[in-house]
Amino acid sequence: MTTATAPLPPGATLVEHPALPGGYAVPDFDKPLPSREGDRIIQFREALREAMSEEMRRDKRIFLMGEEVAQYSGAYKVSQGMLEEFGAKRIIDSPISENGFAGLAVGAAMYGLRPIIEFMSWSFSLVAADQILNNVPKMLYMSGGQWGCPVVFRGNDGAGGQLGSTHSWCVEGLYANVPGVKIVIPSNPYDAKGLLKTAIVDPDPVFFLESERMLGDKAHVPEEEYYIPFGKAWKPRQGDDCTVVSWGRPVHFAVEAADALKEDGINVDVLDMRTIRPLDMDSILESIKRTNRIVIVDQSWPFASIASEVVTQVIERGFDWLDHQPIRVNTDDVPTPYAKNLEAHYLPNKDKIVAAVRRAVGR
Amino acid sequence: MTTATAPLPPGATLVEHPALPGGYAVPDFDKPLPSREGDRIIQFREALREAMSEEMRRDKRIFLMGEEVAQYSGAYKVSQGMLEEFGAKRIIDSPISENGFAGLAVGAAMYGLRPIIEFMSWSFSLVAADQILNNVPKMLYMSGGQWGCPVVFRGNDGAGGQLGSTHSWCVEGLYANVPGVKIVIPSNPYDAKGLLKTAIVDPDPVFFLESERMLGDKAHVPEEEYYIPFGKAWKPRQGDDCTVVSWGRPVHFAVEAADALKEDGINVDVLDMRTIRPLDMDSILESIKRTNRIVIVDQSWPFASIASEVVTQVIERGFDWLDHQPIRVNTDDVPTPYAKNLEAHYLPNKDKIVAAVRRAVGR
Amino acid sequence: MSHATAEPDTSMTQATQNQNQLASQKLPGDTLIQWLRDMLLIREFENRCAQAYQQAKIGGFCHLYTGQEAVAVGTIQSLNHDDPIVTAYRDHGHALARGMSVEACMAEMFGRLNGCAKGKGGSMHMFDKPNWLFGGHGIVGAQTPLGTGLAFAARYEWEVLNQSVTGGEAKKKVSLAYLGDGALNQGALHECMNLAGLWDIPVIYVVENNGYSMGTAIGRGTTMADDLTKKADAYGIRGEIIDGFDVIDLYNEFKPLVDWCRENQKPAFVDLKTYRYLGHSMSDPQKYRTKDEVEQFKGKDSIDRLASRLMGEIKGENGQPVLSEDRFKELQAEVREQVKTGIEAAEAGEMSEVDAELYSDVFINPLPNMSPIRDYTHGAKNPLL
Amino acid sequence: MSHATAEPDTSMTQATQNQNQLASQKLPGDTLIQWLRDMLLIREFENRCAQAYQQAKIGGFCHLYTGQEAVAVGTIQSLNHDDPIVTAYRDHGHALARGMSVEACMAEMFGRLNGCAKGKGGSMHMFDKPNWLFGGHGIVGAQTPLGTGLAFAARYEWEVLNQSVTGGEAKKKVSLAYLGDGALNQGALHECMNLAGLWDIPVIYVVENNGYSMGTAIGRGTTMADDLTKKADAYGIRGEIIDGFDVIDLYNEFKPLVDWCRENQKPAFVDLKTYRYLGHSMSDPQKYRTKDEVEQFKGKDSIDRLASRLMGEIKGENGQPVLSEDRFKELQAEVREQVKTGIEAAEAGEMSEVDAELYSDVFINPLPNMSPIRDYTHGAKNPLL
Ligand SMILES: Cc1ncc(C[n+]2csc(CCOP(=O)(O)OP(=O)(O)O)c2C)c(N)n1
Ligand SMILES: Cc1ncc(C[n+]2csc(CCOP(=O)(O)OP(=O)(O)O)c2C)c(N)n1
Ligand SMILES: [Mg+2]
Ligand SMILES: [Mg+2]
Repeated sequence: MTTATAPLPPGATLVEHPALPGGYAVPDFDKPLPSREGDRIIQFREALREAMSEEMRRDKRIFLMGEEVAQYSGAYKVSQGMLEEFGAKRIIDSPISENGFAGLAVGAAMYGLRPIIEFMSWSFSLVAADQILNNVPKMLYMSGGQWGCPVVFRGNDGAGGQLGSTHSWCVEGLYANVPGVKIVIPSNPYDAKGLLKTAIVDPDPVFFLESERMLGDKAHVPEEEYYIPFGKAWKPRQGDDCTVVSWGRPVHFAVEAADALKEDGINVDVLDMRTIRPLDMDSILESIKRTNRIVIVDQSWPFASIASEVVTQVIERGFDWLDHQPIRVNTDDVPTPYAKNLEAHYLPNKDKIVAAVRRAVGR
Repeated sequence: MTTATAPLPPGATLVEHPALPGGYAVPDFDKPLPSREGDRIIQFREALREAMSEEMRRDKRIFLMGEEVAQYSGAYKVSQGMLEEFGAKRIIDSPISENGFAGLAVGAAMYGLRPIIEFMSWSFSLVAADQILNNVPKMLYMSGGQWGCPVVFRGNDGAGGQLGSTHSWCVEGLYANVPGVKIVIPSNPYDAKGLLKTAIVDPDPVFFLESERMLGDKAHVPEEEYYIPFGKAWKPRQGDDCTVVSWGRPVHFAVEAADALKEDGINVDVLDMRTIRPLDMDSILESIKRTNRIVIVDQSWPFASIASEVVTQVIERGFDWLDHQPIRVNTDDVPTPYAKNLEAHYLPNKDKIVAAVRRAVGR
Repeated sequence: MSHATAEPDTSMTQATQNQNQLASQKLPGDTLIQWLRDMLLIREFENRCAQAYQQAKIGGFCHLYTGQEAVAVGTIQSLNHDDPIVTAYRDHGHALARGMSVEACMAEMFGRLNGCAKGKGGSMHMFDKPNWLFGGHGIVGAQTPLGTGLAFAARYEWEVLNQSVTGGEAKKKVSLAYLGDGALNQGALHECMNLAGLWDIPVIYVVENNGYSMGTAIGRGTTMADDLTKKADAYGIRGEIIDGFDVIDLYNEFKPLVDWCRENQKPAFVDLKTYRYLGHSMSDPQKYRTKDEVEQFKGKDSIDRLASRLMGEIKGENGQPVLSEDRFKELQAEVREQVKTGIEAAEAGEMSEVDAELYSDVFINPLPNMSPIRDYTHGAKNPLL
Repeated sequence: MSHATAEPDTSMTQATQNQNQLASQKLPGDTLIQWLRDMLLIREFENRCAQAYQQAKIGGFCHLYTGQEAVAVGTIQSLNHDDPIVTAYRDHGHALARGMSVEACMAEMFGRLNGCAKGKGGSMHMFDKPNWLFGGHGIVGAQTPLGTGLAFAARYEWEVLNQSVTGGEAKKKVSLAYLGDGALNQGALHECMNLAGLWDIPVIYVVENNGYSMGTAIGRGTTMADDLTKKADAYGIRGEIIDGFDVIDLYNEFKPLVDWCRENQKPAFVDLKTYRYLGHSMSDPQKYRTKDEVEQFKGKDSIDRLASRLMGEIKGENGQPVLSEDRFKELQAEVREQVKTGIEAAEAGEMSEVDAELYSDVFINPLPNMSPIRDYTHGAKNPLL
């Protein structure tokens, strides 16, 4: 059961690596992606399910493990029906032991399987921090290239609705500091499917961050299989007055802001980064060369956040093109409050982005 | 046994807060600090020990708990002799259960005690991440102001000598993102004592990051009691050509660099931040108003690091004073290698700082 | 469901073996009636919670206690008022049993300033300092080290401080750390149970074993589900299995255990059999169990059971049952009224003002330059303090 | 030291009860001599490590295995070569017993490219893919979930894949997860032991119980130290106490257990009594134990014991002891020579080139824009692959 024996994704090529007997599949990323337009409208959660199911049909080494993923069909119904299709040996209900089953996945991945681990919420990954930050990103390095750790960890990240301080983590603000993992944060069903399929076939560990608030979002998702490359931003809006960079759920607020600003003749380039590591600085630099202004929208806390990193890389690589200092829009710098009005103010939103862009363009 | 009944530090005032029956002590920070010059030369580890012992003599609510802190006198001999003075009920050897005893400290602090928790290394705090990142920083907020969490967590942080990937964490790169804790990173014995004493009497949780590589460092530490305020940088070197900002161990490399550059007529302002949260931006801004250039030296990974944050805040608050973009010097963006030559290249050092300053000043 | 068939008798405590000295026999009838009232209060409160949640007056996760009332009431009544307790997110019952007002509890879920946590915590975070409730907590198992620390501190008071932390007299205490059966499999519990066994920390780990962790029947997630005392044996901790469907029997088992832990300053572990009638949280199709099973357990309803005992076998001086039909009806009416007025008071509370509250309660001692966004402040005083 | 007094006999396995079918009796004398040689090799290797460390040729933490040789050799000899194992940071013995060359092991500590991890791991990170050693690991307890995952995957091979992950034939395997006695108190172990018991994962948790966690005697940190099988009972896992001072006795207890776990595809837990002669790591004053205690245990030295049994009671066809005085001396000389030449080869290895190695082995599939500093690369091929 090597990738060689498991059929390759259509058009993919097999790449050898000493750490992976049988090699790994690299999809054909030169092939243009299918249209985002169409009438095959499904939910974000269904897009995730399709991505996992398609890959699991192809490769029996893949299994899904997590709390309530099987009999309960997933706390958020992402894995609905997968137990019936793949059986209890591949869709596995685990006890509430995140550190234990995350570590189990590391061992299983080293042995040669391809685990997908669902954290009911990334907030609960803190009890597994040692496994996912010490073993997962460093195994290849510590073993001098003998073993990688091809596990996809996925689940809800960021504020749900009034879930309070312990259940609203944006772990990317912490975990992105650590070299050795790829971090994906999709904003819509189309991307979610294409990026999760890429994550599953990728031979390196991937942290895949979803949002409870978007699982019900609907959009066209093509019938055909497609893989979206990591590190290539998507541009839902075009404009030459200001660049707005975001990822995950706040992309929607950025788009709302762009549409509102357009009415006042302010044209905004909205970049959905899709992945944080890799971070598509090429697209950001290309954009600010035109706009000379940038606003970064990040739904995690500000201090030493990904927004800080984007500001820093823009300064390092695009200082001379800037007519105004980069502006970041983060959540407020407090534990996530429960009260509806406090939480609403705490999170990034359209108005905050509009105000930031206006500051940047000076009107 | 309220702070009111435990004698206050000399000159301190008692401040009431509903969450702390008996209130808490605020040292007299207006009082000028004693001289750094003198011949009472002791090690960094002794300075830490004196700070803990002085406060423990005053306040019986304080206890020290951690692995090997008692009978073994501390894995790094920081607590040597404390078992003999304070007894086994206050200097407590714990099993290897960081999450357990960190959480125990949270409960004990809520109840009204003042725990000091030693992590043999902050690298091992990852197994306790949930307790120290969910409960510690958020208890006051989640309880609507009913209970704070006055615990000092302290231990070695950063690369020791060839300790490898799992034992060389700079946790500040992750933890600083989380609101609700104060983070202290001393660079020398004098500051270590004065800052640790302030940390122990402070009513909020404090992460106190030491370095195995500095525990043997020697310097004059005054006999008298003194408390160093949080959020006030110290300036070991003065100059108007470039600002170099650092904290903890790399401050020494910054000073070496400054001395080397002086010989070429490049005068550097070296700022030892002492605390990361709070971050003394006032001193940084005052300095760059004169130097118009800044280099940030941070011994953690670059991506979304404290260096990124300093760059960002400098851009947000000092953009117009800059003649060159801020330059950051971090460790290399890889898991910490074991091999001596690789680790040496991985860490910040004098040469990297000299090169960065030269880039900034253009000569 | 395996856990329901376990035999409480196998591990009876002294007290119950010598029937002549049942702890409950010392209690006046009015006390037992008060317990019934507490249980009715919790039941009514949770019913109104469900309504309020449907009306979207409550947000986030909301875990109701319906069915488990006897556990909170019976265990808390076995304590002194100043014995500290801590629990998980299914915490309304503990809050009310400990004496929190309906207003403070409901206002918290309404996200208002008159809530016990000023609306910053929500349903999962009921904190009540005057009543020694150190919180509901949202991370499964994470409250168990806290409960261990509370008992550690209480022991430290009389052993080291020789007075209480607030200057009063120190006494021997016990703490209760409640957890669900699903929390048994978190490393945090393992670590603190070893500490408790090692250092004789007077904490009682109360497993509210309602047989399910969300949709996972205990046997599907937890080894030795049929004899959880094995989990206690691993740390040399006294373990008991107690039936939680009859609050008087529960008390007769639990109270002597509390006294034993207090007296000997030792930890204990209790597998407390109970059952939740409603879904895990407000959104739960409950496909994992049959209606029959739920009905079966409702047949053992702890409120009905206590009411019938008080209206039957349990007699007062006058030889009459201590509780009359009419008094029972009155109680139900009182409780309905109490909850109704409490909710009205909750709704009358103010929403917090963003500028005053968002950045308050982050630090007791806020300092400049803590945040790139703005300074932290002090907000409104907590209504319970 | 409490643990030394524990009675191995209390939990003997089938095999040892029926003396007529001791596993070791099937073994040819040469095999036992090979074991002796392996133990001598580890002993000699660690002595040279200590020297090299003094000479600062080795950096970081270095934990020597001296005294525990019988454990690695006896347990690993009970396995098939393709049974996966994982251990903690005291890992030189396991690496050598599994067949890693002296050069690869020592070169790793010298931080050279010919090291098993290309010098990136160091003493605590001995990885050997061809020999199914999935690493030494530095975080206490963190390797135990990995060992559980290795066994999970091996079971998955024959249950789900119906072939091995590399395309070969699938077979029933067991994995060994070694841990120290101090690791018993980490939550990670609790969580994975429950998983193993719940899902019948064929992993054996081998506690190398040398009585100390750094300076902490087991009884000061771990509850039920006198009967650790209670820790296994908590998860319904078979638990054994095995004496680790005589490698043949150890094998006679351990091999049948391995066979049982393999056959029934079930987990087990072993309290394997052993002792470390040297300090915890290279810097340890050892105030926590007496010289006498150390001498006592040296009196039970597993190498002396095996040597004397092979030169005495254990006879070959010819009725003579299988090992002669002279052959023994030869063995010692051979081993000294092997270590000497291995170290020379290690020292002859190249230091890695910073530009080629610092940013390699971070990703199998490096992508642009992963880091603000520079791109990741592929470096030298691992010498073991
Ligand atoms: C560490 C962690 N993992 C997962 C969750 C999500 N979660 C919340 S409650 C729950 C089930 C807990 O069941 P149990 O402990 O039996 O308590 P009960 O709900 O039955 O009262 C889960 C999985 C969490 N809050 N924390
Ligand atoms: C989580 C964690 N905490 C602390 C340490 C530091 N540490 C390394 S070894 C050790 C003692 C372990 O003793 P034991 O498990 O008995 O193994 P032994 O050294 O006796 O082989 C400690 C505390 C660590 N590496 N990881
Ligand atoms: Mg339950
Ligand atoms: Mg040990």
